[in-house]
Amino acid sequence: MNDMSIMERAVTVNESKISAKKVQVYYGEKHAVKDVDIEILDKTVTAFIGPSGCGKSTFLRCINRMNDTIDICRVEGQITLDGDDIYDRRVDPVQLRAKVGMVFQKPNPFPKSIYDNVAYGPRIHGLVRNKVETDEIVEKSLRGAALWNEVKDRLHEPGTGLSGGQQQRLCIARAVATQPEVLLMDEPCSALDPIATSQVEELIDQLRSEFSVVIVTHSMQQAARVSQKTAFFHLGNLVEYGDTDDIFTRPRDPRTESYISGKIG
Amino acid sequence: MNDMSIMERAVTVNESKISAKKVQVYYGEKHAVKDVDIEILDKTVTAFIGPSGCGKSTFLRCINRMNDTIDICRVEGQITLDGDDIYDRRVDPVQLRAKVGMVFQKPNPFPKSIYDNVAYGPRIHGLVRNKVETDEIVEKSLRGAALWNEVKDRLHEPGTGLSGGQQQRLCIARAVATQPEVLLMDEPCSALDPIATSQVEELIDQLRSEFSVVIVTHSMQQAARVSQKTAFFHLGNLVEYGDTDDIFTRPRDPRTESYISGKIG
Amino acid sequence: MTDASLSGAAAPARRHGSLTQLDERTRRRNAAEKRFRAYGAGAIAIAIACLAILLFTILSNGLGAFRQTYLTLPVALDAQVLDPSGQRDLDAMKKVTTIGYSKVLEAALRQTLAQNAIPEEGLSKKDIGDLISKEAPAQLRNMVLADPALVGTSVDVSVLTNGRVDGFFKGRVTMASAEKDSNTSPAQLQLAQTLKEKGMLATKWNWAFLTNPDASDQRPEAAGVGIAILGSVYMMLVVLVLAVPIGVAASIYLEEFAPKNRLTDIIEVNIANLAAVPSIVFGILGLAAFINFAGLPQSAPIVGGLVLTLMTLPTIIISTRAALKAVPPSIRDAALGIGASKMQTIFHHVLPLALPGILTGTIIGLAQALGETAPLLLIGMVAFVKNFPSAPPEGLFDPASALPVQVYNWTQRADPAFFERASGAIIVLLVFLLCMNVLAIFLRRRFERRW
Amino acid sequence: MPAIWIALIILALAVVGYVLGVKRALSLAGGDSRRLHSRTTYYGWNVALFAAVPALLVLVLWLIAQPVMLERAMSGAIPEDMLSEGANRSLIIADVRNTANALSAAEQKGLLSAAELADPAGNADAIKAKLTDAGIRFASGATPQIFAAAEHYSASQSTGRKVITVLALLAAVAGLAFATMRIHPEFRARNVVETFIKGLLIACSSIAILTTVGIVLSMLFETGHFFQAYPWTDFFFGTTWSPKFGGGSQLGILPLIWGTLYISVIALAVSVPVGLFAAIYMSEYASSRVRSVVKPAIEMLAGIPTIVYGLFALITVGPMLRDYFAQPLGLGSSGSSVMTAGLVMGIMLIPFVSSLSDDIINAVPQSLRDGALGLGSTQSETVRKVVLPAALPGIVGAILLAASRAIGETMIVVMGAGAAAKMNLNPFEAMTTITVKIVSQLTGDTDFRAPETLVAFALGLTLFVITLALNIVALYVVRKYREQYE
Amino acid sequence: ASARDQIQVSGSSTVLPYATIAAEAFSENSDFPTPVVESGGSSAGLKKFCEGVGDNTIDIANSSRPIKDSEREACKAAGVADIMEVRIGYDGIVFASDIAGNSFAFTPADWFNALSAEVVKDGKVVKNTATKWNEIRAELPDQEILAFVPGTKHGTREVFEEKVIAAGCKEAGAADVFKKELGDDKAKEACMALRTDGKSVDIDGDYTETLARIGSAKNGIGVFGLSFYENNTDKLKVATMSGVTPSTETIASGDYPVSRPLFFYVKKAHIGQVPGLKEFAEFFVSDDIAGPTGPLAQYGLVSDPKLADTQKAVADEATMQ
Ligand SMILES: Nc1ncnc2c1ncn2[C@@H]1O[C@H](COP(=O)(O)OP(=O)(O)OP(=O)(O)O)[C@@H](O)[C@H]1O
Ligand SMILES: Nc1ncnc2c1ncn2[C@@H]1O[C@H](COP(=O)(O)OP(=O)(O)OP(=O)(O)O)[C@@H](O)[C@H]1O
Ligand SMILES: [Mg+2]
Ligand SMILES: [Mg+2]
Ligand SMILES: O=P([O-])([O-])[O-]
Repeated sequence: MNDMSIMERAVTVNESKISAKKVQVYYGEKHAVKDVDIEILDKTVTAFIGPSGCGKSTFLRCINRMNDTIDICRVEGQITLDGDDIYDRRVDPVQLRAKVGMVFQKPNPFPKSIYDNVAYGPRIHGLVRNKVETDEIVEKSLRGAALWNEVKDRLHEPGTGLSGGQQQRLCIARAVATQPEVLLMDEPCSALDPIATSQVEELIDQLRSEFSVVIVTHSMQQAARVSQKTAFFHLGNLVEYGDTDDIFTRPRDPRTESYISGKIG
Repeated sequence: MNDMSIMERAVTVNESKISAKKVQVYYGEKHAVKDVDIEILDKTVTAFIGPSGCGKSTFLRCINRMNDTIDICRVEGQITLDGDDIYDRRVDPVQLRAKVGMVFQKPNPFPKSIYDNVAYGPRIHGLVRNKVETDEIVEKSLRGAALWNEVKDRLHEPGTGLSGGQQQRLCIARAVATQPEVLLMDEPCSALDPIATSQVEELIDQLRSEFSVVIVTHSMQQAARVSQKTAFFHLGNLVEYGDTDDIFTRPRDPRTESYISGKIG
Repeated sequence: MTDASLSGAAAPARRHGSLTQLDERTRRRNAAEKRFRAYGAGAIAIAIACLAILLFTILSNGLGAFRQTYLTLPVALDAQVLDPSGQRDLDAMKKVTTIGYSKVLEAALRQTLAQNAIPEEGLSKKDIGDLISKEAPAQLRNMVLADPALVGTSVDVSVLTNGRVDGFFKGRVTMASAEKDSNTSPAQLQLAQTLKEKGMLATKWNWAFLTNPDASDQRPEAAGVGIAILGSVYMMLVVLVLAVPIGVAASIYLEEFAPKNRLTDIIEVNIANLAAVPSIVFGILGLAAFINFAGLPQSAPIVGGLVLTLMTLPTIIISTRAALKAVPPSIRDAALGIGASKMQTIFHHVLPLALPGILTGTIIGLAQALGETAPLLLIGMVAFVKNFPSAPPEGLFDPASALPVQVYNWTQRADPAFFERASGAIIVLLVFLLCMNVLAIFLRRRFERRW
Repeated sequence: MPAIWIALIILALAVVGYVLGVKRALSLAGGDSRRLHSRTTYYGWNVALFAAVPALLVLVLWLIAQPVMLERAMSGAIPEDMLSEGANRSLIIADVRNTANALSAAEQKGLLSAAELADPAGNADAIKAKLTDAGIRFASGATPQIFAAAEHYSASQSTGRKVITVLALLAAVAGLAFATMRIHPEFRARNVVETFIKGLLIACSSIAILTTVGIVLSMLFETGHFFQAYPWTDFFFGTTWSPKFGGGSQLGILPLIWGTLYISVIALAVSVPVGLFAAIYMSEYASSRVRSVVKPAIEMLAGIPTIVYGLFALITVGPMLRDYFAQPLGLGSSGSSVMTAGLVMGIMLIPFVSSLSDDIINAVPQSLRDGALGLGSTQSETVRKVVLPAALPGIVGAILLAASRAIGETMIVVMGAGAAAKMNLNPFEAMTTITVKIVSQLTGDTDFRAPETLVAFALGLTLFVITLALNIVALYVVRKYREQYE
Repeated sequence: ASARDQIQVSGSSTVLPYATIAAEAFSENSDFPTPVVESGGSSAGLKKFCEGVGDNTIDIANSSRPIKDSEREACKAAGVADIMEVRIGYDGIVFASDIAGNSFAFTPADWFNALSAEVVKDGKVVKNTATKWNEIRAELPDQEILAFVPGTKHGTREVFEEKVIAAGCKEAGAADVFKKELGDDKAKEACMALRTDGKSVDIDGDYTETLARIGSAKNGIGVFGLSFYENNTDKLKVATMSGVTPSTETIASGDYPVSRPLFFYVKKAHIGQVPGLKEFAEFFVSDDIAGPTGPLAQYGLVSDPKLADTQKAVADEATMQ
């Protein structure tokens, strides 16, 4: 079943999209991310794996400066996007986030209709000029997130009235609709059934042809299926980063090895 | 790897703990759960599986009447716990919920310290008489939920400052601490890494010796590992219910078959 | 791997009873629950009961103000008295004062009595004239000056009766009280009763209460809340236009943008403290800042509105900030995460969710502003004003009164008839408040949701 | 051109600017709005703001400065001998202004002949007569000099108008051109607009600061006068409050502080539990129908004028407490008491606590309630242990607001608690508050230069400091116990 | 701002009703708009009056007491040099109780003995402990002492203290004892200090409040203005003072001792600038209005026997020296 992804995880070396140097993150006293150096490639799916609480979400949120919203959070080090330091004073975090979209770990739909949830991003970014275009982008995004069939009759009901997995897919649709250059997804399939999961994975694979995708996942199989690069975090450290193939077959670090060998889920 | 659970899914037929008859649930117009008949056995782990949005959470919430809190939600039919109709006018939902505990799909820690989160249930139910007992139960529950090591130094920091997976385990610990007779767990491992998942599964297995556990999961492997009974839901219907072994090896309904054969995750 | 089994818990074991039989502890907790709920219901009952008592008193005292007793009689406009020069020259006719007109009215009433064969027993000429309100001569004079051709003819006019007579028909004045009352006598009331039986005197709906300006202490029957309503409307317009946007804007800045530092803390404490400043102090400020410094006119709704704006701002800011704070961060994250700017996040998502709280603050703030007298005392709005202000915006600079001022003034007046007027004005004020609330309540219900 | 017209033209220019901005941005992006940094409306707003704001500022500045400048100009036109009495200067100027207004009104009505218009000063008497006939009212003191000055005034006024018209419109056009030229696809129009809005927000917040400064300033000066006439030690530590007309007053603040605290505490003891329980009931138990009726009904309590409460206290509650509590308990026979005022004020304050708290409680996420209920809590446990702590900061804010009102209330205290300043523990005794004394000393009959009147300012300032201290404590407490959800 | 065309009046709440009656009649019988009459107390009115001259200051201040020297100085400093003082008449101060209760015939000494903090008993200064009126003087009814007196903000309080309590102090012979015991300065104070044990209740509100208090405490005796009493004769029973029943006549003749003059002050600089100012002042003190049969007297103002002098002074625009 993993053949496809293994096949595609081919030789082409894409250029670096995001590069992090000596990134440290503190929550007050707590040192949550330690000294992380990483190059995230363009047109590539990168998976972040590691035990719960190891700093995956935290690091992910650094990449589009969502950590700015947490008062006690402090980021050090350098992260560049296409060579520009994103923590530079002149950088507009809003523009950054438009380029680097995010799906959060806990689904957080707006208390608006399903339609408005998805249409919001395109509207504020001026990606649509009229109702027809909006309808189109909403449908496309919801289809991409494998939600269209379930909600097409209730587009104008509140997004908060959806089931857990539906909300998760709605958030994916919402993020995809803004057409970011980099998409950060924090456990996007945690509440999805296998079929929905495979549809989302397919979406991720499609996105890869144009964008760069970073996905946090606890499912090693999923990481193996969708990603070309994998980063393994442990206790705030980036322990190992490399081709997904290598990580899962020839881990260099004993911690990586013990983590993936204890693999069950 | 599944040997243990397969072995234990033995012959003993436990008595029925919860029995549902012709349960219908509506959200306003929407018919979310249709005509569900099910017997949930004592000292048994029952898994609910099915595609996202099929009504698993909704049915689960019926069992401890959490649906009462949703204005537009209407429940018909009969559900009994130990022979008592839980929708009887004389039944006190509070006592019901003390017996039938719940872990929600979206982790919802209280904005209190980690310690107080766990101690909350035992305190209101009078399961503890003093600080020592509370400390004990808090530690035990957190250990059971495989969170103790990560939080033992920060018990008095807010539970909302934990990572997604940590919050999920905190909610498990919180539910376990109240020592319910039936524990309903809505995707308790969705945000957990494999190791934490296996620890929680172990916990579930232990609980089974005394209580009845219902777990909603998207991972067919997990269902196979931890449950003795499995119910497959589809579009609001309970399609098939039976021994986990049978469901996964000899599904009777074509829908079940196609769902589990499309299994990926 | 989990190191302890839960089954052997050291804690007291759980009783596994039937669902319908409550165990001791649950029963206790349920009793506590019932008590708690009863406290809540009781609290609401107390609040509603207080409201009911207050409303009942206000209504029973004040409804009378909306009805008034009028006397209709033919008046011969004697040319000799009203236009001695005979030229129908306005300037000459203006020389005849209301005193002259009151004599004409007195004569007309006596004549009417004579025609209807009603005896004047025991009543002096003055006593009879006193049945008619002191407002009537002015009314007649204006009528004549507007149309000098009337002089010499006889016209039917409907005039207000004296406040005591009016009170007699509303039950405020009785024969027994009139006995001791130096301003009326049982004989006068008896005469009024006779006139009523003859159909010349009637108590009817009184629009004038809503449209007339205030009247002096001798004419409770003519006093109305017209200018007070206008003044209050003008002031509320100013408050609404200034306090709500400024208050919400300030809250947004402080809650969402301001760096969390000492300065912000100072501002926060400062605003909370402003709420505790007695309203009269805002009057001191208004006098100093708006009248003496900025040179705005005395007694003007614009100044009143500005002072009330400053006074209401803390209320609106405090409640708006609380409402903004209550919006869960995940909503903000969601919007920021798809590249919405902070401004967009706030205006598109946070503000609509905070709206119910903002509206509550606005309602309470406006209610407070609408009923406030003390600060107006110092900027000259607690005043006797008889000329209507013009339409806004110029009218904002004309002298005007306000509803609470009218209430305050009237409760201080000696004639008990003003007490009824004061209660009537309170009714108007409450209706005013209710109208303002209706919109807010409607909006609040639209935007209220849980997440 | 009147200012309002100029303003309208500027606004029209802003609208034009908006359209231009949008058009230009689109054309530079080749018609594809997606190539722009911001949404097209932001480019429009950007131009509109640049066109309108500076021009309107110029206009407003002129409106403020013009009278001053005109006054200066007029001073030259008014003969020195008329101005010798400096005090009357402003009156003469007002007179000139009135005359000028009357003249222009007359001119518009075509009342005046050409000769009269050419030389109003020479024809002062004739013009006066005509104006009076036409019913145009102006002060009777107008002399030929005044007419001359009025003419000068009109002239400079119209010159000033012309200048400002040109200036303001120039500013608008310049702003428009500048902003339009600045547009290019990478131009961060949204940031510009948002910076502007942020500036506006900051300006709004600073009003609160300005108010405080204004309050302190407007009281500081007179407080200074007071302390020159009355020793501060007696004021702050005196235990007797008895102002006298003929001097020799004792103006100790302590009994007033005591009364203020006593009454406020009783009022809060009534309003906080009732309000809080009402809020809890409304948001947690009542159906939405009940809530939608009860909530606005309770809010009516905040809108009833305090005088009604005062009368209620005076006529109903006071005698009742006296007859059924104070006298049977041997606690005196005063018709007015701290208890009366506190109770009645408590009723008035219920909605402050209940409505604001209700909104805050309602905003606590349902998932928290679910969490607690799912563990088998009763609803009341959920409320007490989970919901209320999460809503604490907002609730404390509501209580503070109620306390603030209690401290600032006059009418209820005057009628309910009386006017006598006493320090007594008995809640059935008459006492009074600082605010009441501020009002009565300010509106009383004592000489306005005497310490008996000036003490009002000192009282106000002291109260300000006291409440400030209380608020700082409250902020600290809230910070300490706050539970942030999510 | 456009020029204002109405007269602005501010000041005493005691003068307010008279001023509004005059203002209303003034506009009814002239082409001038009705003057705006504010109330905020004599002191506040005078303070505004002395703020300066000009369009945004008031023209007339009503006062229930003569302007003080210190206030005139402040006025002068602000440029308000020429002030016309106009006395419109007298305000009688009466004592009245519930209509259904006992009748009272007081002397100032009764009031002193009933309300003073310290009284003289057998030549010694002792704390006042009287509880019933008949303990003060046997002829008075057997009724609890409870008096509602104007609070210290009211000018009426000053009149009450001086013309009733201080006079009573002298009349009762206590003044001499105080002088002997305490010295001149303290004696005056001791004469006027009221007891604070709840027998004497300060009223900071107005007469309606006093009336309401009598309504809820039937044995209370209140201090009222004559006009207020005359409008409420069906609820109140007036007490005599030294045998004289208060009325406009007895007060005008000086037989009834407790009264005070009422004034208004006109800013001379505004005459000729504010339309109708002088006309209003003249109208206010005209015989038709302020005379013994005019509406002001009807309402309870004690007409000034020397009204003609006042009228002349106003016509001449005579200012205070
Ligand atoms: N509060 C609600 N209001 C309206 N519809 C709801 C609500 N909650 C759930 N639904 C709908 O009811 C159906 C069943 O929802 P439910 O949450 O039970 O699904 P689920 O099986 O738990 O799915 P998932 O695996 O995604 O959590 C879905 O179609 C969902 O959209
Ligand atoms: N807001 C916060 N305040 C304080 N500590 C935090 C906060 N958020 C996260 N942490 C801590 O930082 C560490 C890293 O958290 P993070 O959310 O990045 O973990 P994660 O790798 O995403 O875990 P999971 O798989 O469970 O989501 C954890 O120990 C967590 O407790
Ligand atoms: Mg995470
Ligand atoms: Mg679910
Ligand atoms: O208001 P007064 O100054 O007359 O008490």
